[in-house]
Amino acid sequence: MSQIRFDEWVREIREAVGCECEPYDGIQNEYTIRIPAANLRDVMGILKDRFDCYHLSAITAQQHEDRPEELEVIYHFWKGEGISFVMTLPLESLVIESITPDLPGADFYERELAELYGVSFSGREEIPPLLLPDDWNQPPPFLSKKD
Amino acid sequence: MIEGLFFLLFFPGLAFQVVCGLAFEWLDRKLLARFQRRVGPPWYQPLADLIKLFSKEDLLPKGANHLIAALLPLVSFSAVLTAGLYIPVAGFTPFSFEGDLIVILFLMSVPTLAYYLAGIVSLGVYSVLGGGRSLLQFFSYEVPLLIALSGPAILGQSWSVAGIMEAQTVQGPFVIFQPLGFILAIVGLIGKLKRDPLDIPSAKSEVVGGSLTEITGTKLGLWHLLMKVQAVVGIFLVINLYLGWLKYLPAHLSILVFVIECLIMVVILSVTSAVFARLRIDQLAGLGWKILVPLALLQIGFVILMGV
Amino acid sequence: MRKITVPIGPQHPLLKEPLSMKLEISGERVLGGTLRLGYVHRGIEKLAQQRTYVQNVHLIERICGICSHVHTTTYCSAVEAILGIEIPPRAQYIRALMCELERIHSHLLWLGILAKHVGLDTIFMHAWHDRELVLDIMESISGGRVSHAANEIGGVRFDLDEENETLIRTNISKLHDQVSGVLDVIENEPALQARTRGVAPISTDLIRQYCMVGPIARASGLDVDLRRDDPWPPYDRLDFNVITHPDGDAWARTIVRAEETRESLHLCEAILRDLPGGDVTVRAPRKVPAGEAVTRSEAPRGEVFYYLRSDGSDQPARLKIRTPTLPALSLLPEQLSAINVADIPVVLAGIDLCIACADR
Amino acid sequence: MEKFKKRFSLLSAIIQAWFDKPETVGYPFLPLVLPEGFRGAIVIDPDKCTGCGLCVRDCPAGGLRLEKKSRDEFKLMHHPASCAYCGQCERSCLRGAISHSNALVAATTDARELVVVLKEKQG
Repeated sequence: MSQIRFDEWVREIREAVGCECEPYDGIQNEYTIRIPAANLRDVMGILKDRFDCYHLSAITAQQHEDRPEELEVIYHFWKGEGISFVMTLPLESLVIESITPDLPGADFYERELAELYGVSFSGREEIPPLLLPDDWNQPPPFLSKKD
Repeated sequence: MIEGLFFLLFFPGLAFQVVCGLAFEWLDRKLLARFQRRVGPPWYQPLADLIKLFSKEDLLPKGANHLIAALLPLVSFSAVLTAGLYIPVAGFTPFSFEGDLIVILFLMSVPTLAYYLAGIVSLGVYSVLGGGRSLLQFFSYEVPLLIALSGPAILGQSWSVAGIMEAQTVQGPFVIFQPLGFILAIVGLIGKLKRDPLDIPSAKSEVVGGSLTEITGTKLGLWHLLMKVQAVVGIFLVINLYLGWLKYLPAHLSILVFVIECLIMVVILSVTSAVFARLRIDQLAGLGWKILVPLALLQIGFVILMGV
Repeated sequence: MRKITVPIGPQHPLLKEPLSMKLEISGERVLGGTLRLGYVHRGIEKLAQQRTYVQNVHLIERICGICSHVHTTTYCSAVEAILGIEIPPRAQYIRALMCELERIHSHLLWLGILAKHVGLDTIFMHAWHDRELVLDIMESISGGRVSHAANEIGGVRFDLDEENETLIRTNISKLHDQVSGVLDVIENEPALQARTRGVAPISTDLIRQYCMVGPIARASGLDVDLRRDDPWPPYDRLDFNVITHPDGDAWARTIVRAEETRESLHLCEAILRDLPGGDVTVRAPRKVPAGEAVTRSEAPRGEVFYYLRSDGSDQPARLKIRTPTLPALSLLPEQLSAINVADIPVVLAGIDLCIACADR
Repeated sequence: MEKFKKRFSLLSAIIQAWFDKPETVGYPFLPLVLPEGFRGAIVIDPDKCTGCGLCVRDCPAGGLRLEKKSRDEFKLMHHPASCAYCGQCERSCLRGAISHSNALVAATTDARELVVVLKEKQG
């Protein structure tokens, strides 16, 4: 029961946001689009307003072995089928605009990323500790930084 | 003198009541277990629990008043035991005087107030919450209970338990004339004993252990013991007030009937705790003041009309 | 009235797993609260990167003590998707059968916990007694009560023989009677209704905003079920009803889960009826070619999400797990405001918490 | 009438339970019946085991250890305390040498029991 007309979505996102966004055959069982991190909030707005698609399944962050200097962040949405938005962040500036104003449900996923990978989210209030101990003062545990 | 001491320490005093309390707990747990398809504890389990608690370390939070915390269970235990002395067991009445029903009812309320204080002095968050709840609950069940229990007194034209029993040998058991009062007395008793479904002050999933959360060791053992004894005293009281027609019978038969009546009461208490969910405190207050009190007044009105 | 802060957890009789809430309470009223997780964070996502695909099946199984099978199913289908192999139809049906048995067991467990939280221990014992029948089935066909180890990459480990099928059939028909009994009690028990009706309702809008899944979403009128909407075989061939309820309160959640239990019993019978013959495994290579895959399944509590990236070795390069309790927890502070202290257990039970899942 | 009956369904359920046999299993005082396929203690068929180490490679919990000097001299050990009883070794063994019996693994007071030598072969 697919509700995603992928080509049309990609076209509309391109037109409305005016950004680079390239669909690619990356993740199996899932439509995949690569977008610039700066445009996430706009894309999210379009998804919500135009396509009525705002079930966020998860946010994945990972470092590829061949590209250790950047963090890949994937937003997995779902509407009958999965659609993923992939973006890369350089390790020096791990900042994404928060989507919690549009989608409060992203709160825990963002907090998890913030604690385990050290990503900071602009446009939302200070993040209180969720998973790590209150007195945690070491670098984010899941992020491997090679100096 | 020797006889008085025997009454105090053995029958119907301390030893007898403690044994009855432990037996009551065992029966209650066994019944509940069988209702829930379990086997249930062996007969010595309540005693073993008690011994275990008595041998445990006695701790209190920093800043809590040790003296008061230790006095509270002792005072309530003696209040309950004293109340038990005035209640006839199978028609045997060592001490009795006109007005002892009022003394018994007063003494039976002491543990509830002590329970509230125990919560306050032991300083825990849950203790304070549980203590507050016990007081709220007290006001909800105590009034209908007192009104209901005055029914037999009015009908028997006596404020002594023995006197009421005397009246029943002439008029027949009062449960026939006051079934409503009997039910209200049982509801009040459940509230007094903080038993499921009226275990609001000690609801485990809400306030952990209620007032007794921070109480440990011997003190906790005493608290548990006194609640069992309170249950037994309460059961004896209700039986004497509503089913006290034993003087008709020869002595050994009256003991048998009394024991059977007690067992029936235990079954009633167990079944109610098995089939009802715990009420919310606002639901209990509504039940107490909107349903139980009017019903109790109705019963009293009926009793007064009968007396005339 | 004076405000006090009451800690619920990390250790509290209410919680079977550690979770910490600090609630502001005034009298008998809860004003609001904050939430902390992470007490059972075992770093399973990280651990999985240091183990082979085969070993990971057993690691993943231990994420959750209740819905362990659906986790391994989702993980195995992700690996199989990258490998490009399709498991035999018989294996698909057996996987679905285990999923449905697990749903029955999870929902019965939940009904018991709700009853225990409102002080109705009898229903707790009776519901768990019935649940034991499901566990018996699972133990006798897979060898484990909770950790079934039923899945492997490329199929399932065991086949059902005649004897197993008869056992399942008889136990399921027994369950039909007993579950109806328990559900009858629950549906007609005024004390339980008095405690759950109107408690902490969630609107459909809020459900959508917080990306809620599973029975909680369905109890608020959101018609979503991955078994129907995004099915893996054999669910696309099976016919079942998705239960929804418009009210969104604790009572609606009870009814939805109760009805789902019945629906799952029918599904089990249908699966046994349609069970195709043939093999239950195909050979899967130990090394997985480079690739990424996402799989989703409908666990008893809602959507389980797995993202897997392989770099061509025999160990996963990244495994991301999102369990259904996490979104449910994100709505918890919202639900824990403006209720009575006595409603806290009901609210928590309504969520069907699985902290070990949420923390991973 | 039907409604009345349903109203008291819990009462009738507990009365029914009273007459049923209790479900509690009296273990350890009474025997515990485990199904045929229960994954219990690990046993080995020493004739079949060749010490190839496939079970050790796939063990997810590190419950098996192999000290191998040569083809003919090795020692396969099982650590019940680390074992997850998942059955992977049984599955990985190509010769069907290692398997689960349906005996329950009980607690122990003897630390030496925490290492079981499954097979020891000396040259």
